[in-house]
Amino acid sequence: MSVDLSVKVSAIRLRNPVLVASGTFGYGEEYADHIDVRKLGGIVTKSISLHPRPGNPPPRIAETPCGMLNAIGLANVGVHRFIEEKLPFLRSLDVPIIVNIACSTVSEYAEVAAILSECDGLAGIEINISCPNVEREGMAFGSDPSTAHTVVAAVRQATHLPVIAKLTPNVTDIVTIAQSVVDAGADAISLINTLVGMSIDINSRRPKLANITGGLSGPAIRPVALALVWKIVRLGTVPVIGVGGITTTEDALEFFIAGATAIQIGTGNFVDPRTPLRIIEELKTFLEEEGLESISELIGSLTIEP
Amino acid sequence: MSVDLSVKVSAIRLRNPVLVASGTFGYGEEYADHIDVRKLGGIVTKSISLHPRPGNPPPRIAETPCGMLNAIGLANVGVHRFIEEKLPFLRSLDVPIIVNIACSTVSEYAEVAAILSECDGLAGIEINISCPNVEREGMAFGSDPSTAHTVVAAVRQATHLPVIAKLTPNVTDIVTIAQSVVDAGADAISLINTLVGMSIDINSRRPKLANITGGLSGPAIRPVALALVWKIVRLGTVPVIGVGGITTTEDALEFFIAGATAIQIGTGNFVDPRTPLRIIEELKTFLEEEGLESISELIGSLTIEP
Amino acid sequence: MPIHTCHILSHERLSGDVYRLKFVSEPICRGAQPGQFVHIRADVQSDPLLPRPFSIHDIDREVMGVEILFQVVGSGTRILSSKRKGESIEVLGPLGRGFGVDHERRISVLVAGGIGLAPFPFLIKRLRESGHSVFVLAGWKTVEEIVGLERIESSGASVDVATEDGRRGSCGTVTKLLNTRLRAGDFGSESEIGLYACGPGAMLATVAHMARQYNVPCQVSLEERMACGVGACYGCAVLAADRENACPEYKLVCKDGPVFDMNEVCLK
Amino acid sequence: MPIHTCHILSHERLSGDVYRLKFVSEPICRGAQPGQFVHIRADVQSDPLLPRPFSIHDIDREVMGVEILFQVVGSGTRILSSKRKGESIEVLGPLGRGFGVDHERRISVLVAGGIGLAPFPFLIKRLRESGHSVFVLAGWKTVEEIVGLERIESSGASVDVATEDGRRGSCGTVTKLLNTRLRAGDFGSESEIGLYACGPGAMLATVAHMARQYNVPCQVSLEERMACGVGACYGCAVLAADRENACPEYKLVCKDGPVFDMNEVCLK
Ligand SMILES: Cc1cc2nc3c(=O)[nH]c(=O)nc-3n(C[C@H](O)[C@H](O)[C@H](O)COP(=O)(O)OP(=O)(O)OC[C@H]3O[C@@H](n4cnc5c(N)ncnc54)[C@H](O)[C@@H]3O)c2cc1C
Ligand SMILES: Cc1cc2nc3c(=O)[nH]c(=O)nc-3n(C[C@H](O)[C@H](O)[C@H](O)COP(=O)(O)OP(=O)(O)OC[C@H]3O[C@@H](n4cnc5c(N)ncnc54)[C@H](O)[C@@H]3O)c2cc1C
Ligand SMILES: Cc1cc2nc3c(=O)[nH]c(=O)nc-3n(C[C@H](O)[C@H](O)[C@H](O)COP(=O)(O)O)c2cc1C
Ligand SMILES: Cc1cc2nc3c(=O)[nH]c(=O)nc-3n(C[C@H](O)[C@H](O)[C@H](O)COP(=O)(O)O)c2cc1C
Ligand code: FES
Ligand code: FES
Repeated sequence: MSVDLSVKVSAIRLRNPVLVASGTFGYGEEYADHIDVRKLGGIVTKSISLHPRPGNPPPRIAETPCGMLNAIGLANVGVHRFIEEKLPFLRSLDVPIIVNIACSTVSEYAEVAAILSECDGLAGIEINISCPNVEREGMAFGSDPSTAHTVVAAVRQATHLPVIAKLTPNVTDIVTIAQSVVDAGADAISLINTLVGMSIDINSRRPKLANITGGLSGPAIRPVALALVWKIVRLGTVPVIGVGGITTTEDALEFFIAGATAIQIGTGNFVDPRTPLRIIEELKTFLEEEGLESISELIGSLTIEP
Repeated sequence: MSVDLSVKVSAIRLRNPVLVASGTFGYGEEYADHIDVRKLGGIVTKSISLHPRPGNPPPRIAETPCGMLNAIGLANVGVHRFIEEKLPFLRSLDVPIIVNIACSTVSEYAEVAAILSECDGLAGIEINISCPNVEREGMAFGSDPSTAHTVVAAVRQATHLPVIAKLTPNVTDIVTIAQSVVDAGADAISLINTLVGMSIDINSRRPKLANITGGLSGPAIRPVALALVWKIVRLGTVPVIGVGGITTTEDALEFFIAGATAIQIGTGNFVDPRTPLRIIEELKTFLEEEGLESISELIGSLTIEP
Repeated sequence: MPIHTCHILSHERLSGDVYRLKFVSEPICRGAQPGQFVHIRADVQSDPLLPRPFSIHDIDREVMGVEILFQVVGSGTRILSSKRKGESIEVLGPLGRGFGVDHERRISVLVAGGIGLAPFPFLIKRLRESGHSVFVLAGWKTVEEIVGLERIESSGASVDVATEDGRRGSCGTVTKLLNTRLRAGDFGSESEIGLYACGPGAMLATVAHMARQYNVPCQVSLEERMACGVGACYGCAVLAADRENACPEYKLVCKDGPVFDMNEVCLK
Repeated sequence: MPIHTCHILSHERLSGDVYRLKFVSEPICRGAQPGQFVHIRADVQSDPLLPRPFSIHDIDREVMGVEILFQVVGSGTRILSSKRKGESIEVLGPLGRGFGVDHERRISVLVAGGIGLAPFPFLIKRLRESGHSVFVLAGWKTVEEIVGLERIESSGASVDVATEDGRRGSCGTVTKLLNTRLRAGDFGSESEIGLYACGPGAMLATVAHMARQYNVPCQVSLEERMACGVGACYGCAVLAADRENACPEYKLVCKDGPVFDMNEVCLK
């Protein structure tokens, strides 16, 4: 008998717990020539907003030690073109599709969620609450428990789909934020989004990103992601999806052992597009070798007493 | 004529702007057999508390991608043994000595500062406000503007020495914290202390650190440090000392260009104890090649318009 | 094409910091178009983390070999330069949109600035197969930097060199040389000419400017920092043409390019 | 001693995952004591970031060579294993406190578990120079893992092997072998014996237990994760003896050790 990799993230059933992270896998089609995307546990789309967004001027990316900075600026086709142009392909894959949404006002979040609710074949909505709130001096929605609550509650009201709140690590107290999004009706929490970072070209004495600062991702941030995932898992409220710096099966195992129900691969796709599929295969081998029948036996198996 | 590397961090005059960071250079003597410590711009001591502290159980360190986690637990000899056993050697070096202090109550901070003020030959006090506040559920002093203000004000009152407030990056809004420590009388700000991180041994399914979480340092965190330094520099209040992931001269230059008046090398000492001295030498070469006469011409020379 | 592990057939240093590396890849050999690129990780190390993009320099069907010509500029290219024959690299590709062979214009003029010469041997082969006459204008700052020219010279293209130090070929930039040649009508009738350019951004902008002046079409190969290489991350954006004052619109170098018609993008 | 760049004189794979590497360092050759260690960075790469500690295996004054014997267990040792003769490594050392040669006890019994054999060739030399008779008991799990024994055998020490699979020497652990030999009085008078042990923590605890039983002194070489290697970071702490129930006190493996008297530290 083969091992069971399936998990349930609230109402979302996944054949395996390895998803690809928002913004790193486009709309699924971009990698379709390169790997068998049908084998993924799920696809989280690039953040979608109400209207199309061109994104930031280049340069948009810079490499840093064991990581990268990006300031894409949430470039996306907007929810209407997404549904017309991108969703049919995604739906054809028979893989759970989670649409990530990112907006600049609360009502836009609700509107996009409502529009998506009309579509067939979506597994859930992931709310990127790390975006700047234009109504509050550009402060990220996710950096304050009450604005985070407002956004999640508005989306929750607008849709019957499972709602995942994606948290930003750039906060003093992630526990309060997590509690407030759960209170607002989030079915699951994913974390972490990128850390704020910066890099300077010493020859031109200019920032390496046109946007000056950007989001740090990749293996460099994995310890930060793991610490926050573990903190939220311990609340024992909703399932947690771990994201941040996962490029190998060992990395993925750290998150499962810490208690993540599923994981997302972001920058790891750029490093090697085979990363998620390789992790899926190697997870099976690991479980077999450990004599475990299902991934759920591994999830949360961290021993912390000496 | 040779280039001028000297800087003034508030009232602290440094022959060169390259210091070694607290907790990574012991009490100076440990590296004295390995490099010429007299050439350093300054030495920041291991955090000193009122009473000796044994520190945390091992394992205390773990390596992560381009970084490391530590949970030393502020092991130190206490202020009295520091003055008797460690200070004489440090004083003999003719290098600016900055004593870093870390306590668990506000009154302890003030007491340690007062005791140190009685000593000759100190250049300043750096306040590690990342420590858990035992009077407030172990929340770090530095994660809240008002407790940060209280600690810095107490130290400010207790000493005539220049006071540097060392900020933690694990906060939502570092600007408010910076403003409050400046209001409380800090003469300069150093940042960043470590990020909270975690790592798990997948074979034993235990945290790699006995303390479960630890502080992430090294090149991995450099983009985060640089972004925060730049943010605080732009406030234009007090001089800023940049710390975080600096291991090469290029790294150091990023911080100077962003506006840091001085830098500290932490984990870079472990990677190669020659790091700070090499950076001092190479800074001279760089300035010469750029046709600059002093480091101050470089500091804050970032161009941000397109 | 999935990313695959490729065996290194040969690796030579051609000059101070320029190397030519040949690896085996049947799928790339069969599927590649001139102007496309490959995304290479020299190792499975995690610093540097991301693959690095390189134009396909040439292909050798006999041994299913793919060549790149590259210059060491940072840690990724330094590590790549240390790889030896017999070792392997991780390669994703062929990627992007290559040069289109303009069958209406059978006089092809290729303009290269420095390492911008990299994609031309493969392109020349294809152009010659299609019966084009091919002129290559290649420019370098100093004579010492000249590299990779024999391959071009032996390809049946006629080659003209410009150096800014004037120690070989015409003195000055390659765009100055192009201007001279176009003005003199050295290549033949303007209505027959198609321009193909690869090199630094400023050079491409100048070439495009001349192309407009002489009313000849021009394809340019662009570079931008890349992460995914496949159009998924939106990292490698360049401003679309005529968008500077309107709401900006971007093209992706990895997917919409790296080769663009000069009128598609904003060059500067 | 400052960190210095050292040329690799030789590098051989002795078995599946164990290598012996020899590099030139006059200062280490002249200054080192048996049981001290060197802190090595295989490269100037930043992943892995930190140097890795290795016991000094042997020194060769004729060529000013220093040897380490190491097992590949992770990325640091893997990268070290890929270094070739003629390349160089960065070395900080000699570091720490080595074995003390006990001149009152001239029968030295060295107990090694697996790769714990590493520091013994150098120690045997020193003990033999001081006129000691040296017995080495070395244990491995399986016969396939046995490595580095010829060096010991040719050093003038008498060698006894234990394997847990029983396919060479006595069957069982090396501590069982030690117990048998001590009980039989094979080494000579207990008042003449000094024990020196290096290997896994559990083995060291058992050896120390026996040493107490037979009332012989025992030095143990410990391992702990290290950052600085010089006592500056407080990273490599081990619990001091008899402190388990009192306020804990720690020793630093890099500065107070790696060799400790069994009574200084808490072994388990
Ligand atoms: C489509 C495409 C095709 C290319 N073809 C070739 C080729 O055939 N031969 C060749 O030598 N180089 C080519 N390049 C450039 C090559 O990818 C970069 O030189 C390489 O990525 C640098 O990596 P590094 O780690 O050595 O340098 P880094 O340390 O990353 O950077 C060093 C310097 O190089 C510049 N740089 C780095 N990456 C890029 C990039 N993607 N685009 C532009 N500038 C960059 C940076 O501004 C920096 O100043 C191509 C780039 C692209 C986008
Ligand atoms: C004083 C001292 C002397 C040593 N002498 C030798 C020697 O002569 N030969 C030899 O082969 N090894 C020796 N070691 C152990 C050696 O330092 C580690 O095997 C090495 O650092 C592992 O690095 P890595 O990157 O390959 O493994 P990593 O990927 O860092 O770790 C792989 C595994 O090895 C274990 N490990 C890593 N570092 C240490 C360490 N410092 N102490 C204990 N366990 C560790 C970890 O628990 C982990 O499970 C010594 C260690 C110390 C402290
Ligand atoms: C190029 C890039 C674009 C991203 N875009 C988005 C996005 O649109 N929405 C979002 O929620 N997260 C976005 N992210 C964040 C990732 O989904 C992920 O949370 C983060 O990168 C950490 O994971 P990683 O280290 O595996 O990349 C982006 C990350 C990268 C690198
Ligand atoms: C092992 C270790 C111990 C540290 N101890 C202290 C300390 O006692 N007090 C303090 O303020 N910072 C301490 N730090 C933080 C450093 O001073 C520095 O702020 C941080 O490591 C970031 O710089 P780096 O990346 O250059 O190491 C310690 C860091 C490390 C790695
Ligand atoms: S590199 Fe990712 S979109 Fe072009
Ligand atoms: S390794 Fe730093 S104190 Fe021992």
